[in-house]
This record gives sequence, structure tokens and C-alpha cells, in this order.
Amino acid sequence: MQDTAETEEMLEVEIWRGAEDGALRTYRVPRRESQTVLDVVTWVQRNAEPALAYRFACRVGMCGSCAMQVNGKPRWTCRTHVAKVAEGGKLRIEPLANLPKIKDLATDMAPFFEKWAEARGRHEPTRTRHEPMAPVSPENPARAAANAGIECINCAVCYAACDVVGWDGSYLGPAALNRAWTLANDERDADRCGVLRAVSQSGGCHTCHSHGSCVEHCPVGINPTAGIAGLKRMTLAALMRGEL
Amino acid sequence: MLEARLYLLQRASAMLLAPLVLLHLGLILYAIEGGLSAGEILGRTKGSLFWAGFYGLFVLAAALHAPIGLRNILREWTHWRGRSLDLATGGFALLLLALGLRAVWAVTA
Amino acid sequence: MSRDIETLRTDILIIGSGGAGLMAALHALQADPDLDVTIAVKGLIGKCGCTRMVQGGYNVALAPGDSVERHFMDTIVGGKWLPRQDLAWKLVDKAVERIHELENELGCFFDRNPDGSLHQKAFAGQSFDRTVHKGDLTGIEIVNRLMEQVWARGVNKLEEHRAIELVPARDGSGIAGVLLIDMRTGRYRYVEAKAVLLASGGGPTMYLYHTPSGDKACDGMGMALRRGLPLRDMEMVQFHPTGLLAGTDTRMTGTVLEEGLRGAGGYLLNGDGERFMTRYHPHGERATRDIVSRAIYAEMRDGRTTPNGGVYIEMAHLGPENVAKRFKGMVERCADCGFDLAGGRVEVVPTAHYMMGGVEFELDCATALPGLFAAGEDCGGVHGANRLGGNGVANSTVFGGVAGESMAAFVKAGASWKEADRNVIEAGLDRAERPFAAKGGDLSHLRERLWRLMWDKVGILRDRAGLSEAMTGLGDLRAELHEAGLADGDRSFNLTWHDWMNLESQIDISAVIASAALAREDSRGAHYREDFPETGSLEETRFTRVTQSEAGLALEMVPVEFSIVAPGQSLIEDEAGAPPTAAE
Amino acid sequence: MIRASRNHPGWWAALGHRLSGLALALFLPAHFLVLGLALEGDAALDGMLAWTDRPLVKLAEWGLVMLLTLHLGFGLRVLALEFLPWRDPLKVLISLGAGASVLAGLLFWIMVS
Ligand SMILES: Cc1cc2nc3c(=O)[nH]c(=O)nc-3n(C[C@H](O)[C@H](O)[C@H](O)COP(=O)(O)OP(=O)(O)OC[C@H]3O[C@@H](n4cnc5c(N)ncnc54)[C@H](O)[C@@H]3O)c2cc1C
Ligand code: HEM
Ligand code: SF4
Ligand code: F3S
Ligand code: FES
Repeated sequence: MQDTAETEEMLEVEIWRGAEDGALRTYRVPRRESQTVLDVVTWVQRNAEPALAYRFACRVGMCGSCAMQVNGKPRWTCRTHVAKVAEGGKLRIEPLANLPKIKDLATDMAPFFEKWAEARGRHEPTRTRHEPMAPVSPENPARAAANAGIECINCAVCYAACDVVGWDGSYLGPAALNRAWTLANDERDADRCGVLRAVSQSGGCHTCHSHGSCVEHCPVGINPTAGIAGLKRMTLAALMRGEL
Repeated sequence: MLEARLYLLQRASAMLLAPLVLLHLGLILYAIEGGLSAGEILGRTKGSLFWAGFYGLFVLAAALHAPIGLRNILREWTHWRGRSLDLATGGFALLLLALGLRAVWAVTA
Repeated sequence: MSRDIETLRTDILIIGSGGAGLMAALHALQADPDLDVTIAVKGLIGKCGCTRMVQGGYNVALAPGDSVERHFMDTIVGGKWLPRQDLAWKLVDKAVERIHELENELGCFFDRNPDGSLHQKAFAGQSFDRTVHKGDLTGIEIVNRLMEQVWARGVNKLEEHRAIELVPARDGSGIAGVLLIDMRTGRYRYVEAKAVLLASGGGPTMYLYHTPSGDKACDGMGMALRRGLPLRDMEMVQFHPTGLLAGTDTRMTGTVLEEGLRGAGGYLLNGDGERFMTRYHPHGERATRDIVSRAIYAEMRDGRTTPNGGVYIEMAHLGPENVAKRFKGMVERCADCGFDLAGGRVEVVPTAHYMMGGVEFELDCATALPGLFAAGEDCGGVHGANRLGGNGVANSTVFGGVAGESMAAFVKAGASWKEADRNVIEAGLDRAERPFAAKGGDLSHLRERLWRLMWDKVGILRDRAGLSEAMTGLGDLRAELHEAGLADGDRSFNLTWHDWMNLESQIDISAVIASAALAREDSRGAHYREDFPETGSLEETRFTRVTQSEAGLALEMVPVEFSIVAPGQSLIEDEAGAPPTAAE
Repeated sequence: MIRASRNHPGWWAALGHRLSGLALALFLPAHFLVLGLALEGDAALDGMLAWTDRPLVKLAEWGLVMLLTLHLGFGLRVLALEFLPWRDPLKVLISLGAGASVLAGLLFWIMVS
């Protein structure tokens, strides 16, 4: 049943081989009924190109390791069914855009995470492990706003989709700013002003032009455009108050 | 916090420009619908303090708004960055302001 | 040429970046900020391993009416009296401080009650609602916050570095360092360290159907075994009853469909469309993980299967809209894979989930090799015969932190860098180089055979004959693997080379599982012997300990010390800590 | 050059906004210059009238008006996105903004021509 090998319907798959100076190479991969883009890549590695480099871990959309450009769009490949993307039985699979290529489909995600840290993307505590936890009402609007952006899997799909990232190397990008937005709304954080200062540097939230490619492509439905807009408003308010 | 200030200026000037442009476009439409010639229009604006203020504000806002936008475009679409770019776009702002005010003078004085 | 090694030096080397590894790095640096700490990990920091995949949540006794004693009793009773009690106590006791650290210091967003207090939900096998969570993506929240703090602490990162050998000192005085492969370049690296943490997270990926992330292959246990360290409780492999089944060609197969589906009243149907669970247990689909897994397996063995050889889960009778709302994440995931969970039937199969067994370790996370510490799923003894849902991530973060502190103290007490035993390094290189010297062989086919062998003979239902066959089969597979070669072309980011090494670790540890399962002639928790279906006397509970020497695997049955509570007793008045049996 | 990831209304709106803004920024000084120059001297009014009657200049002026309308529409969209606290209908808003400005532009074009 899972094996349609008898009829051998085939996919024509172009895969990027090499680093920056690489090129596309074409493979013919048997089509299966249940088949994700990651499965296609795996098939090529196991059957045609043993040295093919790609990255994955969880295979269920939680680790954010497996993102690639599929027919020109950044996607999580472990949860992208072939039926959804194969146009006329064809797939073009390339490494994620806007990141340095290491080899084949694996990119160097270091700049993405460095920018996350640059946006002060981490909690500054107000309490220690020996104190009781802060009561936080789930209905509190700030908490709700933070909650809406917190489940980011740092897959860098939005980062690859955003043109401004490609145009301006210093731009922190949607994911880092989205994380900053969750922190700026977290009443437990000791230095929310520090977050606003971090995202007001050159390359910060004001560099975003609200293209919306990030929200368009985020696989888990996060809306960085809204979060970044929120940061813009918050930083302006802080600027007026003379706190920046 | 230069970026935040520029952002503020650009958005504030845009908010100001929006109604000004609407009015300006409305005026043009009205003029066309009413079959007014340029001469007739000028006849109305000449010597009017209102129109002088209106277009003066327009020019001021545009002279803030456009160079900031241009700076963004140049930074993102070319390799031009840094002080020279800031100076050049600043110069462009002054140029717009000067040409604009002269035009306002010509139309309303 | 290819055997060239680049050498690095650090105070503390941590293998793995799950809950255990990341927590250890933070705690070591809190104890002494001047320490040079390095994390070496097979994937990217924080983006691999199973802590990230935790859905249910984190068990900790916080609520009024709950107590550490109660959590302890649930853990011991759930573990069928097999856990090492002082370790289990440390788990439940330290979990309270750890969850406060996660929320207060690391900034984890845990779900709240309307009054602002922490929300704790019910989870299988527990007498109290004590599972702290962030929706059903708790692991992402915990690991993201840990990862952010680790980046900020100046920890040295060796990402996409695979540990292949624990290297002892030449004079036998303890550990000297770890041999690694820089996966991106394909070159070898030797990292000298005063203390090393093994936190590579086990993971039963040698089964046809399995849940853990693809980077896990029991490498850590394999390395420990080669150093002569004892592994305990290795026969205890937990199966999750409902893994997604979509054929063996897709990596989706084996991934977990959450327990709550059954808890909420989902039906399990066999290939004939019949609800079968009530034939096996009065609680039907809501029976515990082990009972449901065995029942499904029995149906499968009797041939009443779905097209792909499993059973169906069906939710539609609960109202498709309702299901779509209540189990949004699961419904979306199934939809992405082409299945309609809310309104149709989805094929499922039990899937290997977690290894209760692992390296023997002490309360301070020390192992028998001085300077080598261990924490998390690599370790055995905390959970006994069965791990409660929610005790896994508590285990890795609690003991990871303990290990960090212990390593800092160990270094402070004067540990030094040691001269490595060159023979072990050479042996490690030989093993890694082996596929390049061999010719031919079909790795995919070998993997599939290992998967099926373990699934059929060392899986959910076991008996002597099957286990003996498995021992022989595993020997054959190892021999064939050693003949299976790879072209020695591009070694950088060569996943097939790493697949080869994964298979070697998996085969080594499979043999340990099979021999422990053969030795345990009773049935309890995750281990079920059809030829010995009785649990036997709890008072005489013994655990398995496997060690490896030149002569091969040696097995011992060691009596469990009831150091805190004995069978028949309880720390809670009038209760034996008997947990409810419902799945939710 | 147009990547598949760009093919959504928000991106097209941003491109339209940028190109119209760019064109405006380049046209505007010329517009000012012409206005200023044409009105110098005694025969200012007559000269002006004659000048604006030339078809090429007429077209350019119409173009400027067009661009302004487009840019206004797209600009209002950006301002709404950034300053109105609407969260969920954002995607809709992005498309609406784009659609509305194109419509406004067309309408204007039809009315004036
Ligand atoms: C799908 C799923 C759901 C789960 N849900 C829950 C739950 O709800 N509640 C709960 O308590 N527990 C749950 N668990 C169990 C829990 O995830 C584990 O118990 C725990 O997180 C293990 O943590 P760890 O740090 O020991 O290992 P992991 O988090 O698995 O990390 C292991 C690390 O070691 C690295 N590594 C492996 N081999 C090498 C090598 N050779 N060299 C270098 N690095 C290496 C890996 O890449 C990884 O970074 C779940 C597990 C799975 C798979
Ligand atoms: C009608 C009133 C106007 C409004 C509401 C408006 C609004 C805006 C806004 C919000 C932006 C920022 C876009 C971004 O960063 O993504 C912008 C950019 C810009 N505007 Fe305007 N604007 C107006 C008039 C003008 C005028 C008259 C000019 C020209 C003289 C102009 C030239 C520009 C330029 C060059 C940009 C940069 C575009 C970019 O960065 O992509 N604008 N405008
Ligand atoms: S915001 Fe969405 S697309 Fe961007 S990194 Fe996070 S999960 Fe990925
Ligand atoms: S795509 Fe980029 S420009 Fe802003 S809205 Fe998203 S970050
Ligand atoms: S493999 Fe983890 S998100 Fe795809």
C-alpha cells in the first residue's frame, strides 16, 4: 500500500549541491502516498547521494532544524507534504535563503542566533529560584501578546522569507525581534527598557518595512509583523519619555 | 537612537502628509472638474496666507519624509552606507526644502 | 592524513545539549564563572535531542494537597519498585527548586490558572494533577529559554560535533578527554577536559517504530559500555501506544500522537474496524501505556491490521469540530501529513519512546570512571521499570544541574588535565575509519533489518526463544555492518557515515537490551515476558546490570535496596501511592 | 528574480510603495523647480500657462499625481499596520491596503483622463 513502486510514479527533484558556488542537480525519486519533502531528501541521501548534507532532528515540526527553500519558498520540510508543493511532479530544494551555505542543504545558522542574542533575546530575572513564582494572569493583555509570539521554534523560515534581511546585513530579522517583543511584554523581566534599547539600534525594529513575508511563511502561525509593529510603538513611546 | 528618531520623523511626517496630499489632490480634482485653468487656480492661491501655510507645511513634511525614505532605499538597494550617505540625504532634504519653499513663494506670494 | 587530530582543551566538556547538558553548563558556571565550559553536540545547540520534543510537561509537587512524598510514591509504584530510591527521591525533591529556577531565572512561560498561579494538569499514572506545562509544547519553551542563557554565558560551542570515544587517562586515574568528529568538516577532534558530562540522551531508535529525534542513537551508552561502565535496567524500554503510522518510507512514522486523544475518549479500532481494547482491559482505551501497547501489538500479531500493519485511532464520534479545537496541534500535524484526525481514521502503532535504563550513576551524577559524570536519559536507576509521563524532563533538568555543580566542585578540588591513553584514541579512530576500508553493503537494508529484529523479538512481548534469536541476529548484523563500506570521498557533513556509526551504537546497545531482557524472568512495567507473565515477589526485586569486557557482555542481577520505603509500605498514610489507571 | 516567497499582496504593496516613493522623491524636486522657474519674471502667468499645456509636461504632471495617490494608499496601509493595534485581521489588512490603493489610483486616473 505504501509502496507504489510497481507503477513507479516519479518525482523530478532538483537539489542544491555544494556551498555558495554550488549548483542544482536533478534526481528522480519515487513518489509515495505519505511523503514529506524531508523524506524526499532522505531518499536521495540513502539511495543516490550518500554524501548529501541536510539537517533535521525531531521530524515533527518542533526543533526547527529542517527548513529549506522548496520551489522557492522557505518551509519546514518535515511537515511539508509533497502533494502540497510538487508542481507537476517537480521539486526544487535549496538551502534556506539569507544564511551562509555550509554544504548542500545545510546552512550556517549562527548569524540568525547571534542576532537573536543581539536583540537581547533572553530573560533578565527579577526573582531567584528560592522565591515564589510571580502570579501572572493569563488574561493580562501584555501576557496574551507575549504568549502569542512565544512558541517560536527558531526555524529561520521568516528570516529566509524577509527581503530586508537580504538587503541589510545588520537587520536583526523577524524572529529575533519577535522574541524581543515577548520580552518587552513580560512583566517578570528586570530590564524591559534594555530590550527596547537593543531593538532601537541600527538594524533594529525600525528597519522593518512591514513586508509581511514573515507572517506569510511562519509555519507555526506566529505574526512577527504585528510584534515588530508593537516594538515600533513601544520604542517611540520610550523615546518620547526620554528612556531610550 | 538615530534610527528610532528617523523612524519617528518619517512616520510623523507621513501622518501629516496624508491629509495634506488628500486636500491637494482634492483641489486638483475640483479644479479639473470645475474646468479651472492653471491661471484661475493661481489667481486663488496668490496672496492667500492659508495656501502659503498649507503648501509650506507640505514642503516641510516632504523635505523630512522623502530623504529618510531615500536613505533607507539606498542603504538596502546599494552598498552606500555611513556618513557620506547621511550627508547626501541631508543635502537632499535641504535641496527639497529650498526648491519647495521657492515654489510656494512663487505660487502664493 | 584523514587520521589527523586537532586537540582542544577545556575545563568541563559536556556531551549533548538537551535539558541535562544545557542545565549542567549553566550550573557549572554559576558555581564558578571562571570555568572554561564547552558543549559538544551532534546537532545545533538546543535544536536537537528529545527535551525539545516534550509535549506533556514537567512533574513537580507544588500544589496544596500534593507533596514530594506523594510524587515519590507515584514514581516508585509506577516504576514497579525497581527505581534506586535515593535517586528517585532526589528527582522529586529537587524538581521543586528546578521548576522555580526555570520560571524565575530562565523566564519560562508556564501556563497559568485564571488566578495567576501555575496550572498543573493530570498525566497518566499519578495520584495528583502535578504536570506543569506550556500548552502541549513544553519542551520548546524549556529548551529555548535554556539555550538563550547558555549563549549569553560564553560557553564554547562545538556544534555538529559527534562524540565517538570517551578517552581515559594513560595511568588509569580517570577520564582524560573525548574523541569527536567535527561533522561539518569530517575531521577528528580530541578535547581534553578535567571533567566530562555524558548527556547524550539514550533513545531507543533501534526499533522499527520510534519517537526520539534522529540525532539520538545510544552513542553515549555505547561509549560508556566500551569503557567498562555498568548499565542497569536496560530491558526497560518504554513504548508509547500511539505513534503515527504512514509506512516505513517516511520519517513521520513513529512520531507520537498524544495520550490525551485516548484520555478524551478516542477509539482504537483494529483492521476489521472493531473496538478491541475492552477485550483486554476494563478501562478500554484509557488503560495505561503498557497495557494498551501490548493489546495493540497482540491485535497486530493476530493479523487484524490496517493496510500499513497497525490499528486505527478514531475521534470523529466526539465531534470533528470539537476535536479540531481541543487537539489543534495534533489535528494540524496529521493534516500536514495527509491524514484527517478530527473526522476520519488515522493509522497508529506502538512506538519505542524512552529508555528507563542507562549508565549507573551516583546522587552527585558521578560514574565509576573518575571525572566522568552522567545525567538525563543516558542514566539508569531513576525510573525503574516505567517512567511516569512528566518525569523525563524533570529528570534531565534536575540531574543536569546537579552534574554541573558536581563538575565545578570536582575541578575546584584540583582535577587536572591528564595524558590520554593513546590506544583508546587509536581504537576510536579505527572504528570510525572502518567503513572507508570496507566495500559494498547496503546500509538501508541493514537498518531495516535491525529495526524489525528489535521490534519483533525484543519489543513489546518477549520470550526466551525470540530473545535468543535476537542475540544471534544482532551478532550477524554487527558482522555485516563491519563489512559494509562507504566511498571515501567527501567526508564533510557526510550523513551516511554518521548513519553507519549510529547503526553501530544501536546494535551494541540492542545487544545489551536483549541480554537484560533475557535475564529478567518476570514481567513488570515496560518489560513483558510471555513465558513469565507474573511480576513475582516485589520484596525480592532485583535489577539487571550489564557490563562489557574483552570476554563480551556480563550480566548480574542485583537486589534493589529499599532504602526509603519497602513494598507494602507507603510514605503517605493510608495509601500505597497507588496511582489511578486512566490514560489522561 | 521575483522569488516565490515574495508572491503575496503585502510584498507587492511594499514594492509599489517603494517604487512610487522613489519616483516621487526624484520627481518632486523637478516639480518644485519647474513651478519656481516658470513663475519667475513678469510674464510668469502666461509662460506658465503655455508651458503646462505642452502634452509631455501634462503627462508628467498626471504621472506625479498618480504616483502620489498610489503612494498615499500604500503609505496609509503601512501606518495602519504599524499604529492600529489590530492583530488578527493583519493579513486581510495587508491585502486590503494594497487593493484599496490600486483602486484609488485607477479611479483617479479614470476621473482625470
Ligand atoms: C516525543 C517525545 C515526547 C516526550 N514527552 C515528554 C513529556 O511530556 N514529559 C517528560 O517528562 N518527558 C518527555 N519525554 C522524554 C524527555 O524528552 C527526555 O526524558 C529528556 O528530555 C531527555 O533529556 P536529555 O538531556 O537526557 O537528552 P536529550 O534532550 O535527548 O538530548 C540529548 C543530546 O545529546 C546529543 N547527542 C547524542 N549523541 C551524541 C554524540 N554522540 N555526540 C554529541 N552529542 C550527542 C543530542 O544531539 C542531544 O543534543 C518525551 C520524549 C519524546 C521523544
Ligand atoms: C501622501 C502622503 C504620504 C504618506 C502617507 C506616506 C507614507 C509613507 C510611509 C509610511 C513610508 C514608509 C514606508 C516603509 O518604510 O516601508 C513612506 C516611505 C517613503 N515615502 Fe512616503 N508618504 C507620503 C508622501 C510622500 C511624498 C510626497 C514623497 C516624495 C516626495 C514620499 C516619498 C517616500 C519615499 C522615497 C519613501 C521610502 C520608501 C521605502 O522605504 O520603501 N512620500 N511613505
Ligand atoms: S517566527 Fe515562525 S518562521 Fe520565524 S523562526 Fe519563529 S517559528 Fe520560524
Ligand atoms: S518580512 Fe521582513 S520587513 Fe518586516 S514584516 Fe516581516 S520582518
Ligand atoms: S525536523 Fe524538527 S522541525 Fe523539521
